[in-house]
Amino acid sequence: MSVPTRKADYLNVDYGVRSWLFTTDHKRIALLYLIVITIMFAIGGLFALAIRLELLTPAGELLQADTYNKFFTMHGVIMVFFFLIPSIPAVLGNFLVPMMIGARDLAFPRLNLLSWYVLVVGALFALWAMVTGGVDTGWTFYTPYSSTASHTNVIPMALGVFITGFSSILTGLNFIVTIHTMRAPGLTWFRLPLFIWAHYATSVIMILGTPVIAITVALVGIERAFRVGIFDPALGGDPILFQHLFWFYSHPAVYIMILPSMGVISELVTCFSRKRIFGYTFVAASSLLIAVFGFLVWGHHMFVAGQSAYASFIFSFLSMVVAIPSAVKVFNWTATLYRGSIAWDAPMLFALGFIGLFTIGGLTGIFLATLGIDVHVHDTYFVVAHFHYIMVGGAIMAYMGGLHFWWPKMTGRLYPEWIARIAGIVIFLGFNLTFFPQFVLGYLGMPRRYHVYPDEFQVLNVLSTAGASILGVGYLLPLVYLTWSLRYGPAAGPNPWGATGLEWQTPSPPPPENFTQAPEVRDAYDYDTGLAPLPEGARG
Amino acid sequence: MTHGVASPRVCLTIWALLLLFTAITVVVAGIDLGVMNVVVMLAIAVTKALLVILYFMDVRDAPQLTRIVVASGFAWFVLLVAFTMADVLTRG
Amino acid sequence: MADGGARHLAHHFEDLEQQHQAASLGMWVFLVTEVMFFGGALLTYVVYRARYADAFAHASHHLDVTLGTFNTVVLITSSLTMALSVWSAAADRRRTLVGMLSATMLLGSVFLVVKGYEYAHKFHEHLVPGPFFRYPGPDAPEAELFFSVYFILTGIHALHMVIGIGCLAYLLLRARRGAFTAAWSTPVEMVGLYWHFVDIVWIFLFPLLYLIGRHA
Amino acid sequence: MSRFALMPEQASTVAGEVDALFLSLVGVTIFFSLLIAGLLVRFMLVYRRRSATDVPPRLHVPLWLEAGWSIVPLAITMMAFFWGARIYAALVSPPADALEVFVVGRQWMWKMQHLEGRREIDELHVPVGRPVKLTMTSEDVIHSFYVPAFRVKQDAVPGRYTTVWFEATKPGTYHLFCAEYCGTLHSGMIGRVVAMEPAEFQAWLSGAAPGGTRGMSVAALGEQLFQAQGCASCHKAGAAQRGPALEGLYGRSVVLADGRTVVADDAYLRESILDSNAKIVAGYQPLMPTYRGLLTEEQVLQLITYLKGLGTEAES
Ligand code: HEA
Ligand code: HEA
Ligand code: HEC
Ligand code: CUA
Ligand SMILES: [Cu+2]
Repeated sequence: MSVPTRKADYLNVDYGVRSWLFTTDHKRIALLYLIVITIMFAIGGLFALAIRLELLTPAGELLQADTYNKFFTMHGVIMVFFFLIPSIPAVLGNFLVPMMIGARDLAFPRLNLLSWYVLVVGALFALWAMVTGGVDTGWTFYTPYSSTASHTNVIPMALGVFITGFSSILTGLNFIVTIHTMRAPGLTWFRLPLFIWAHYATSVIMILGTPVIAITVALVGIERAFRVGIFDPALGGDPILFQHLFWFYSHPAVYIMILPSMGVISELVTCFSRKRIFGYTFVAASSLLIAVFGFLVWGHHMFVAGQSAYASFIFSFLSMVVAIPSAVKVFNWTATLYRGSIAWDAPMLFALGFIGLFTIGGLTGIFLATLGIDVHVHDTYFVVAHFHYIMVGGAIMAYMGGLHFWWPKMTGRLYPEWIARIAGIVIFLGFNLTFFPQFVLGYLGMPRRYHVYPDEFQVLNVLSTAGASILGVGYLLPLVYLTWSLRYGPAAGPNPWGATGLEWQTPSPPPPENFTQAPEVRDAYDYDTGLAPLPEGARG
Repeated sequence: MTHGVASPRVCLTIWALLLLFTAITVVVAGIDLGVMNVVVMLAIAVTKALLVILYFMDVRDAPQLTRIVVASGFAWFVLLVAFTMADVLTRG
Repeated sequence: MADGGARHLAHHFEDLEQQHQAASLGMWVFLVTEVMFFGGALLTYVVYRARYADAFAHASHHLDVTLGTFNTVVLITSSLTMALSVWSAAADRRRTLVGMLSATMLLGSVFLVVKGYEYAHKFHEHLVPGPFFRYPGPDAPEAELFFSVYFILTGIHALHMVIGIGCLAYLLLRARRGAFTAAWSTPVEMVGLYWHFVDIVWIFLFPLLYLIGRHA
Repeated sequence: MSRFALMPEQASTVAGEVDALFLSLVGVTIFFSLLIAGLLVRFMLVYRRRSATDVPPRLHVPLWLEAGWSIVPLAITMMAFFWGARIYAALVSPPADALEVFVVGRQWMWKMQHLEGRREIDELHVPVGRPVKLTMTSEDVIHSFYVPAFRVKQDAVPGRYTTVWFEATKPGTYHLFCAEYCGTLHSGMIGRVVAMEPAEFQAWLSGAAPGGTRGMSVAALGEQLFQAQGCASCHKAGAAQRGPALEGLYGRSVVLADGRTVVADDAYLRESILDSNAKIVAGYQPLMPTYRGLLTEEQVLQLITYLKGLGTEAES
């Protein structure tokens, strides 16, 4: 190695493929996840580009109808189940949860490794389903289309989703047990970083929700494989029952995707403004409220599905209520900046992008939860725009921010700051150009999952495609310069941002046991005590 | 480490109770009580489940946290059923 | 026992007490996921039962209540022997432990054999849903739904039993070598929790599937 | 219908109110987005880090502030809820005098059947100024009937009936889309809704229909079926009558063998025909064969229309 005097850390303590594939070190497992997830994101992104290219013209010249249908299905399945759901929890959460609470590892290290393998096996099933012909049901697998009508590889794909579900369950279980039983002495609940609260809330959803999607896709698989009727209307079965089961998980799942991002944002905003978070208790409690109330609103995906009007009223009402804790978070983050000492580093730019785009995405969620409006915009591009604002503009933005923020900790290297800022700005602009036109398209009435569309929608679609190509470039940049930094980046030092979290009290990259000496436990955001000074030469 | 493990005597008593309840539920099932059949059957099943949870699974002197975990499991199942039935039973 | 179980302490825990707490909480959380897993399948039962009460009642007549009751007794008894296993381990009675674990496995296997027999019978009667389903009474389609639900619920329950028996076999092997002591018997406790859970599932399935139509 | 626009055309009675609600929420969104973005940018500039040794103050968190920014959004969403719910309540309750049309979706076409007999495919003619109620089902998978200009959408679900209604306000031709993904040609399952002046519509309605069903009303088709399928053999008064008389059935409550009472609506009639043993009328044997698989969805609708007609005849 080029640096022979380097102290033993988790990266150089052992070499060779075996030492990675059989590791039980949560930090190494986090990197294993990072690799898989990046690959899945690239695949999902390539599908997205194909979708956007196809929609450049109204007549659908590029792809066959069937191919298009398979593409958006696989885009959705991969992005949701194999990228976004595992992204922050499995990479950043895995790396940071034990460190932030001053523990040496997660409670069940071997289970942790197992859940990575489970994800890989699930992903392999999905890829197998893809290369042997693909699946065309939409990521929602609605019956009876998925159970009887589709002629594609629904069963392997359902199996992939089923298996991956257990990865998520095991991760959630591990987090819950770790957070309950392994906090360092003196680290009481209300001194925990909000990242931990967010991951705790996420884990609760994973535990209570994921088993239901597992059994649901299993039922579809069984119905298809053995030709038994479960949701089959020909036997008096109820296709809408499938939708209930599906959304019972899949609505809470959107909070699996956003809560960890919110945890990341709380860390970034405090660190780069050197402020205690504004309203700690409110931000912490809102995570739990979102997790619990998030389970009571699933029917808002079914307002025109033939669900009873009575149920629609209840679900609409509760959807409004569940938006409030999110609003509370946004306001508290904003207030945190007030009278801070704000640095414009790249992670902070990503965080600001998150707050803005999440606000728009979330508020358009209110449109959708409003009954009279959803009847019109359901299954149109308005919905597509809504969820990309939250998932791409929000969740991925936070994931990027978190990755940049903890990259020095994970790798021991700094990345080139200026390119990172430019990447952030390119992503922000490309994103808005891609998805803002889709709100207009949706209200004009362009249905989603359409491979050909009426001419009058073309202008907006062209804008959207143009934006997507900028966005694609934006995502390629970090891929390049982060990889570059692994070898050429300057050494980071233990605490390049002057952050207060326990993870910053240990060298970067951390030693295998995380801490060489017991970390000094204090309140999560003690920025106003001068205990975590900015390092020598930090940008002022 | 003593985690209140149920003694053989307690175990046998609970076992006998469980068998008794099984007998009752089979007998009651043969009598027509209208809707009450379902109610009685479920009440008995819940009682039996509670006996198993409290004694065989030693929740009676488990930490508070364990109780919360157990309760939330069942609560969430009830929630799933309740909200779905709110639709199914009110469809026109 | 000489080491008070210390050799079982994993590197990342402070002490055995913390490790045991973690294992126990982990198991309970896992059981919650199991509740929701069965819960999803049970929801199909609830919805269709509410909608096709008569058809379900009639269809349930095709299940054998005697065998069902027998199996219930078997499973409850296996829970008893499981609870006694946990007690034996905690009381350092190795021979009793081995005996009780064997008994639990045996009872579990009896349950599965009886279940298998019932399945075979349904197969002969063409009551397995799918292309070969033949149903003598009215409401054949709804009855088919009943049998779909029946096979799925009892099927995943049986699968859990098989996994449970596998775990018991592993415990048995280790128990014979004296692996479990009063100081450390966490695996026995954990498998015990799992086994009791599977029993509880059956406590609900039995009346819901076998008994609903008895009085009609 | 092919100009570039930012808002869709308004061509139904609800469209205006939906748009008003929508634009109000757009206003809310703009307000909060600008508020948040404005504050963020302002703080970024004003409190930009000047020196590495800045120690920002520790702020007190006033409860009124936390309460305020919870309650204001809650109030706004509650208003959105009630307003939206009001529109929805109207959308799910068709007026009694609505003109009825049957719609059957299948991969990948819409089949419309007017009561007077005209049938159309992927096209629906409706009068302006009169509520139109569609009773819908599907022969295969779920489809969704969507007319953006009317701001209405409803899934057509196999195995049951769903309804949607609207009242067109402007003559014209509007997009009809299938909005629920239904397979290969989902995006080809589109058509037109043609709204006409009432007189024009009447003329169109009585015009020649394509196919062999010229001039024959749905009820008449149903009557034909009622004879052809042998329903009459059991349900017509006489010595051989084994089933209940069906005159005046529609809308009445029926006592079932298990003691329950149900109202004979569309869903009940459908079930009685397709799944005749699901609900047995008190005092009768479960003799009636099930017609599941023997009748198409359209034929079931024809029979039901015929049975409904029997109701009025018996009273007169
Ligand atoms: C991470 C993912 C994510 C998140 C967090 C959300 C959050 C929300 N979603 Fe979204 N949603 C999706 C992902 C997500 N959604 C996806 C993928 C779909 C489509 C699935 C498919 O069909 O394929 C979807 C679809 C969807 C629908 C169904 C639309 C349809 O198909 O017809 C609805 C309807 O109610 C809805 C509502 C909401 C609401 C109310 C929130 C709320 O939680 C948002 C709360 C946030 C805010 C409100 C912003 C912050 C607030 C302020 C700054 C203050 C001001 C606030 C007020 C005045 C209220 N969503
Ligand atoms: C996390 C979730 C996620 C993410 C990140 C994205 C990202 C994107 N999505 Fe996705 N989308 C969904 C979730 C997501 N989507 C879901 C759930 C659906 C619904 C599916 C359904 O209807 O069933 C959907 C549907 C959907 C549609 C609607 C299709 C339709 O209804 O007909 C469209 C159309 O524009 C679209 C576009 C995009 C674009 C342009 C991006 C861009 O942000 C993508 C940008 C990324 C890249 C361009 C990749 C960059 C390249 C690299 C990192 C590496 C390059 C590779 C090599 C070096 C080999 N998406
Ligand atoms: C073999 C005799 C027979 C034939 C043929 C028959 N039915 Fe019936 N029908 C019955 C009997 C008996 C009942 C009452 C028991 C029940 O509810 O199933 C009944 C009940 C009904 C009911 C419910 C009546 C109520 O009062 O609630 C309707 C509607 C009906 N039939 C319509 C039809 C139609 C339409 C057809 C032809 C497609 C048809 N029947 C053919 C015997 C028959
Ligand atoms: Cu029919 Cu989409
Ligand atoms: Cu949702």
